[in-house]
Amino acid sequence: MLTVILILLPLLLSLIIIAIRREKAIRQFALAGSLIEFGVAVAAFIQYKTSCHCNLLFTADWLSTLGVSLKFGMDGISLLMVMLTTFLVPVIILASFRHSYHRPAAFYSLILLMEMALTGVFVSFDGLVFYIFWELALIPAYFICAVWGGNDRIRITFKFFIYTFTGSLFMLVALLYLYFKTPLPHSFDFQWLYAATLTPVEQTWIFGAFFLAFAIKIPIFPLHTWQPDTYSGAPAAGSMLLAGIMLKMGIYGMIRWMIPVCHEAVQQYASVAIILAITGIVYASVIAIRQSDMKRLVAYSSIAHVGLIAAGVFALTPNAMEGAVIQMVSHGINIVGLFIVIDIIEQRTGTRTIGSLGGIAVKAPRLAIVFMIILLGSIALPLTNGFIGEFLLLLGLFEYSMVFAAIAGLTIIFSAVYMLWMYQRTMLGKTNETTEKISDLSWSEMAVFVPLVIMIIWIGLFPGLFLDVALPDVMQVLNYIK
Amino acid sequence: MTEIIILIPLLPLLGFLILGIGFRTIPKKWTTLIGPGTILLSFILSLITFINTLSNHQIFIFSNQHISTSAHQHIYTSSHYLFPWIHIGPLDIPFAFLVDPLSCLMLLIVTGVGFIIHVYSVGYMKDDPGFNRFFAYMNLFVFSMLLLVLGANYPIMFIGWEGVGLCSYLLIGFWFKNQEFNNAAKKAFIMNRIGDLGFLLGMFLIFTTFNTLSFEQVFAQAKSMPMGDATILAITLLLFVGAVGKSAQIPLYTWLPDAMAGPTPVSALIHAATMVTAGVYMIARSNILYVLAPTTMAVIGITGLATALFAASIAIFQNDIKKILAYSTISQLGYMFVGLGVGAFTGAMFHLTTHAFFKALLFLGAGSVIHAMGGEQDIRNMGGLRNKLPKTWWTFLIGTIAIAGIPPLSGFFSKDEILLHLFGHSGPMWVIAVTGSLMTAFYMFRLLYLTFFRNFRGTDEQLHHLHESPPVMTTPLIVLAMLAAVGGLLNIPEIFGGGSWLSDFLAPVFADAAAIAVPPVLMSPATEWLLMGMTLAGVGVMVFLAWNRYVKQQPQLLPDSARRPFPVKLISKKYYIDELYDLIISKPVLRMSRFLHEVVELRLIDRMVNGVGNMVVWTGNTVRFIQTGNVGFYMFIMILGIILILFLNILI
Amino acid sequence: MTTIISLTILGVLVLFLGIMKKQSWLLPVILLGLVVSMGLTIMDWNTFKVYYHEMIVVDNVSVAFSTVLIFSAFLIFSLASHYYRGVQRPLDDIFGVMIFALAGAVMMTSYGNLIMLFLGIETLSIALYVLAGSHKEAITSNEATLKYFLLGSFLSGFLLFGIALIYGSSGTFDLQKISVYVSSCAGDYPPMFLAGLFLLIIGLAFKIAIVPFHFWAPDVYEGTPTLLTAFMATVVKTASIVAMFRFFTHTFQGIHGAWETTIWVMAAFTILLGNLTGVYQPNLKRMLAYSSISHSGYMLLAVVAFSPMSENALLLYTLSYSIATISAFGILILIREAHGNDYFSSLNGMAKTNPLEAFCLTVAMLSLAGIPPLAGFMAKYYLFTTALEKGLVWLVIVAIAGSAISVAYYFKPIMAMYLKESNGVKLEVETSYKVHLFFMTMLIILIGLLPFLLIGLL
Amino acid sequence: MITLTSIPIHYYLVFCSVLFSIGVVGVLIKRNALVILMSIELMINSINLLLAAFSAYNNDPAGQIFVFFIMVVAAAEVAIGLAIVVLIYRTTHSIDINVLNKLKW
Repeated sequence: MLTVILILLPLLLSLIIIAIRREKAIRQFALAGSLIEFGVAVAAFIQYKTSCHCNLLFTADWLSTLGVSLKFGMDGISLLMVMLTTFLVPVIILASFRHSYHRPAAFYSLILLMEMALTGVFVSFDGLVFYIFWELALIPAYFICAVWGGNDRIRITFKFFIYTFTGSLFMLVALLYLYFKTPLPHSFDFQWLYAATLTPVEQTWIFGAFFLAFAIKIPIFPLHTWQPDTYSGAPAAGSMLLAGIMLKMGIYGMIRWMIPVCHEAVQQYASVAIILAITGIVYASVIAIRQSDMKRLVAYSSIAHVGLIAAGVFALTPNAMEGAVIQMVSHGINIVGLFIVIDIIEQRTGTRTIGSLGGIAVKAPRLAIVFMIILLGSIALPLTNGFIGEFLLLLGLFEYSMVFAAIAGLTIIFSAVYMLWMYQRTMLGKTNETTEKISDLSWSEMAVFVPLVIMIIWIGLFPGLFLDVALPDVMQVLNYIK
Repeated sequence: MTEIIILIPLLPLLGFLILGIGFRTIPKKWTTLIGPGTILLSFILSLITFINTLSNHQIFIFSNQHISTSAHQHIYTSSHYLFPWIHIGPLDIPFAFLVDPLSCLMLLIVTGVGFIIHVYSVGYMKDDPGFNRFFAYMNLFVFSMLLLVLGANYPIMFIGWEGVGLCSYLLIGFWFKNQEFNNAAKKAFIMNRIGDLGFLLGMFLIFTTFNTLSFEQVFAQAKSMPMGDATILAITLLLFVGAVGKSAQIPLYTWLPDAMAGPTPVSALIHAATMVTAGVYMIARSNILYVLAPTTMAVIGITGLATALFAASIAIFQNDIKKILAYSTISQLGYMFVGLGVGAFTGAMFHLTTHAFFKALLFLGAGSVIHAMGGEQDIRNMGGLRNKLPKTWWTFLIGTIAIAGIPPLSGFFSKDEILLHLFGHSGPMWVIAVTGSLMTAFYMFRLLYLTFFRNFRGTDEQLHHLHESPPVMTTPLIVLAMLAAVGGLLNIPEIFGGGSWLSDFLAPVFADAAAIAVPPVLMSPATEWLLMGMTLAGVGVMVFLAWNRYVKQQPQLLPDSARRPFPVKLISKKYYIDELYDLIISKPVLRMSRFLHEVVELRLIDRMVNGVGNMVVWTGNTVRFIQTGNVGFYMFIMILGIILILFLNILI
Repeated sequence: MTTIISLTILGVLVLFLGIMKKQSWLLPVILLGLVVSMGLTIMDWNTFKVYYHEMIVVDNVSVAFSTVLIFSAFLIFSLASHYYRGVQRPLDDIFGVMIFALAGAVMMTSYGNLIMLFLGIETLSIALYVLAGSHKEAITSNEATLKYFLLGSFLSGFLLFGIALIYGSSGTFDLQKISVYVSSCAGDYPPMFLAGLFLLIIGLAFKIAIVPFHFWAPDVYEGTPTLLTAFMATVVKTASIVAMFRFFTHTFQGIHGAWETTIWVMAAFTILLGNLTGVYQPNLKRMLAYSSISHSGYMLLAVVAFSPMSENALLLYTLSYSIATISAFGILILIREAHGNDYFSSLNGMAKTNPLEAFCLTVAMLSLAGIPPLAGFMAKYYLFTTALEKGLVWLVIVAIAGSAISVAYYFKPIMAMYLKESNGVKLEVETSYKVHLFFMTMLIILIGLLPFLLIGLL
Repeated sequence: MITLTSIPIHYYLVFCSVLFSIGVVGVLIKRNALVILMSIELMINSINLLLAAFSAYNNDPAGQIFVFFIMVVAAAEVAIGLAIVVLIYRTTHSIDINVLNKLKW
């Protein structure tokens, strides 16, 4: 039942919130609501048992004639994703308080609607329901970015929408095709989909379609060109939702079914996918070095980071897969943190052009410290969350191929190069007229960062909790490979 | 015992947390207490650990003549398991500490020298607005270094490994308003990261080979591997890349001179005594692996030798007091690697120890000079400080003698041990090494003479300002000077009638390696004496030459812009290596970045993506003109359609 | 049969009301009448009946689609009071003709004999010729009716010729008997019969607006008074596709292979052309016209797939398509009224001035684009499933490519409404109209969430 | 006695097809709305004839009955058609079908 509450609660909240008029009340309501949602997720976490594969299962008939049922549940991977989602949404909402968006009711309502769709994606145990939530998430994302976005937002978000929508249509075709290959009676239930019998050729095609859909979402080189524009054009909350949670849908999808369903094709084409992902790592890292817009730099860094995750997924080793799962969580936390920092800087100085900033650390040491910690997380310093993920990913990739791991490992160097460059140019040095008046973090802003920082260090120091939760299910997925 | 071990790194961490969180509110007085205080406590606990190990060690020595049997390992090695860190099936990385003679030695150096430098810093950083921040970073550094030293497996060592890199970054860029310093900090971090990637890959290869990352298990399994195994070769080479980055060896050394941008205590602690020696420690720790890979050993030896000579040659023509010391550090690290390369693990560790003493001393002395000179670092503007800064002068002299390798101070013994091993290994290499050590003597005495002899060459203002440093700074100097003087006693070789205490102490750590490796060439005492004598004579000549050139005659000090003969210019410009790296790495990467972004990204990929969209729009725009609005045309097309359908379906 | 009779009576009643000059009674009576006739239709559910020597066959398919037709008409008539607000001239003729057209449409869903099919089509068409030109003063309306009439009567000539040829070879107009004839041919059909078959298909394809017989649609849609365009785009299309489907179900199951390829190609071209051409349209009405062409293509998928499932798929599809289209036309009426044109720029900033209307149009567009979880997605999804079950992978891929393209134009009004600066014009909408729009929007969402209420029906 | 059926059915078929085609061609090449209307009538009448012939050959009255239906419908259609032509003439003062092409693209 908890899973259903997890889906319905944000929906309900988003509907109620439209009726509220006062901006302050809207914010408080949204925050309180999302915190309750997080509470529910925590309750689910507590109830969760790793040994059992029937966690929090909820089943109801929906389109029984079409083999579609409302089947919700959680395994370790989805549990972590739900935790991530419900954890980040309050943070994002809180971080949005500093802005006074026009039409706040619609804004917060859309965020909650998106939370519902994202949660839905992660808890669906039925292929078609998964797809529906997958697409549903796109609509609020589009509107958040398009309505509250920056310059040139119409063109950018439209491209984003068309690109990702087209990608997911590929998934729909593959899904439908797959449906008819499931054992009788046909069903979209994951277990049935896993059991579908496919010829090698069919596997290849379905793999291709899934890969396209997921790769666009993630995004993997060379399907990434919507991403930097979208991240930099979107409002802060939009970038956070997209980069923090939404792109995880792609990786989650890969783990959740692309691998079990077309395991032979996955094995066959894994090296191709890894090469693409790794190319993306190097490519995006190199590009990031010269970006002058902070958000755009982070956007490219994100391409590199998720490229590593994708490469890890295709390495098909337990270590890499565990790394991918934990890195999804870490990346979500880190990039949201980075975007909040950038947002604060942009709001206070009116710019996020690296060249015109500098010396912020003099005026805002707390901001500088927080920024540094998040940055360390994202460049994978040991004892931060990023390290656990990257260590496992690279180790797993190494088990697959030493050369790939060595090239992918360049991210360790590159991320230091561009991140420190950004830090140096914005936070360090002397102040100038843009940054002279910048004020330090207020306590309420600290409240946004404290949970993020705690998570960065917690995962870095005690990843066991998260790793153990996901492990049985990761092994389950990998069992299909053998 | 475990509690004590845990407390050793935990105390500095605690210090860091307190100072880090309250960096704006905690008064300086408290900081003075917390910063060095936690390190002192750690040092005391380290001493206890050391004594404990030592007593176990005695049992070990008495109870066992055959040091290669592993049955007694538990006596001198104690593992301390804290909590599981990463555990996925076979991949089990606990947070665990390993205490054995090697880590004991390092513990003492890190906490001991660390404490002394902390005390010194109280005076040195007294007026700095970032006082609390400084001590927070320093404590964090000690914490990281202790993790590095104590880690019972490679990943924990790696935590410390990267942690010290971070602290180095933070401390080099401590005065972050200066972008030059920040650049230096960034450079240090990135170069370290290049090495770290090697370390990381080495770890991965260890894991895929041995299925474990814990030192004990890896080494236990490695023992049975064949000599010259290719995997081991790869592992050791990769780990060595890490060491090269951290210990500033060719080709990744250029960050260390730049790192002198940090406050002088930082240079002393991080960039001389502890962090940069981490590479040496790591290789010594993995000795068994290295012994099995003779090729790597050769590579290490050659790299070390090249670095030693190369850096020493650069140091001769430098004029910045700290830069000279920095190149000297690189050069001395080179010697340590030479030692490792020829299997003189104890020698390397011995030199590491003595180097920690005298180089920390030299840096702190330099700091004292800089302090007195009001921030001036160019030795061309110094001179005659002997009388103004007597304590500094005396301690600096001791340091210089120690590093130059003049008996009976510590440097002589440690360097000599390495040189002897080297001679046993290869004559020509010995000659090169000795050449380097002669250069060392020359540039160190040049530094000494220029700084403390003849007349003061600085401004009048500086002259008025000159004063001896407060006791809080000079006391550490004196303590270190004493250590530098007597440090050699740790491992007096037999021909001097010494007991080679350090060798014995460390012997269990290197026991397995010693069992496998080619036994060292036994030299007659006569040869040893001869070699020593030759070296010493050379050093003496160098000291005299420097005296002749910089004290006896009026020293000719050319400004940077002066014209010089090409070889001199080449060396004084540090062989243009920075420029070369800039040319072959930084610039191409930046150009590549621009190319990828502007050409590949925007013109190629994005244009292709947009092209698909534009194609659709274009097609739509073209196709819609079929809709002419003309009924006759519509009819015509429909008839065509009908005919086509009928034709295709019925007639064919 | 009761449906046709009741609708005819209703039409006559409307004309009488006109004679009695009770203009204000018209709409209430019509709406009530439609409800009654819908009720009568539904009462025939699960009672298989034939009338007049199988001229009319009332089975569940006909009942279901008749209900869809009447329901669509009901929704359209609900928009009428606003649309004809302030019009002085009597409206009984227009409404009456519309109802007769509806009767013709119902006939097309329940014919058992080609004569009835012809009569249904002609009843519908002749009524529509009148309706298309009902805005006599507007030159665009004149042009629309001329084009529609010329092309329509021209193509019905072919339809007739087809019927004649079928009659010539099989000797009967009765669907059942033709079916017997088909099976007696055992796969070897005389060319005359095949020619007749294809001419019949072409005649119907014209009504549905399938490439290459779609040319009339954009022009006529644009010129016809908006309310009646909605009628054309929904009722006429539904009736015609059902007629085609019925024709195939009852008669030509045996010769599936003979026409499959042709329709396959036509469907593919319709989807692609409709969507591609839609991309560049500057105004909403014409865009909807092209959208309706592309939807014809999707509906044709059900015919190509031709399985027991496709009836259900078609039902869901026509219903969701009709509601979304009528909803969009409902907004279109408002926009044309306020701005005098329907360029996308007229929609600018509507989200601020008229949030509810903007929301309704958005939902309609998203549903038409087939974005979950709205009705349009469910319908498309079901349709694709049906097609895939038959192994029509490539056609489905074409259809999905079309969907991707269609987003490009369905998002134009959305972008205009939400992202562009307002032009300051606020649409004046009475509450009842708003309620009606909202009702349709809710229906779209509800069908999306509860499609299982519909898909098991047939 | 020469009955309807004494002429082979092919003759009717070919004749009607030709007639139909003449109608189609007339529709295609003429621009005058009235002439087009007449051409369409020609098409329909050819079909009527064909139906009548088939009816006779099949001995089935349905065909001939259908002819009556068609005639009624055609009459209605022509009535509407003429009205439309009048309407067009009123606005454009022409009955050329290609004059009206405001709606396009």
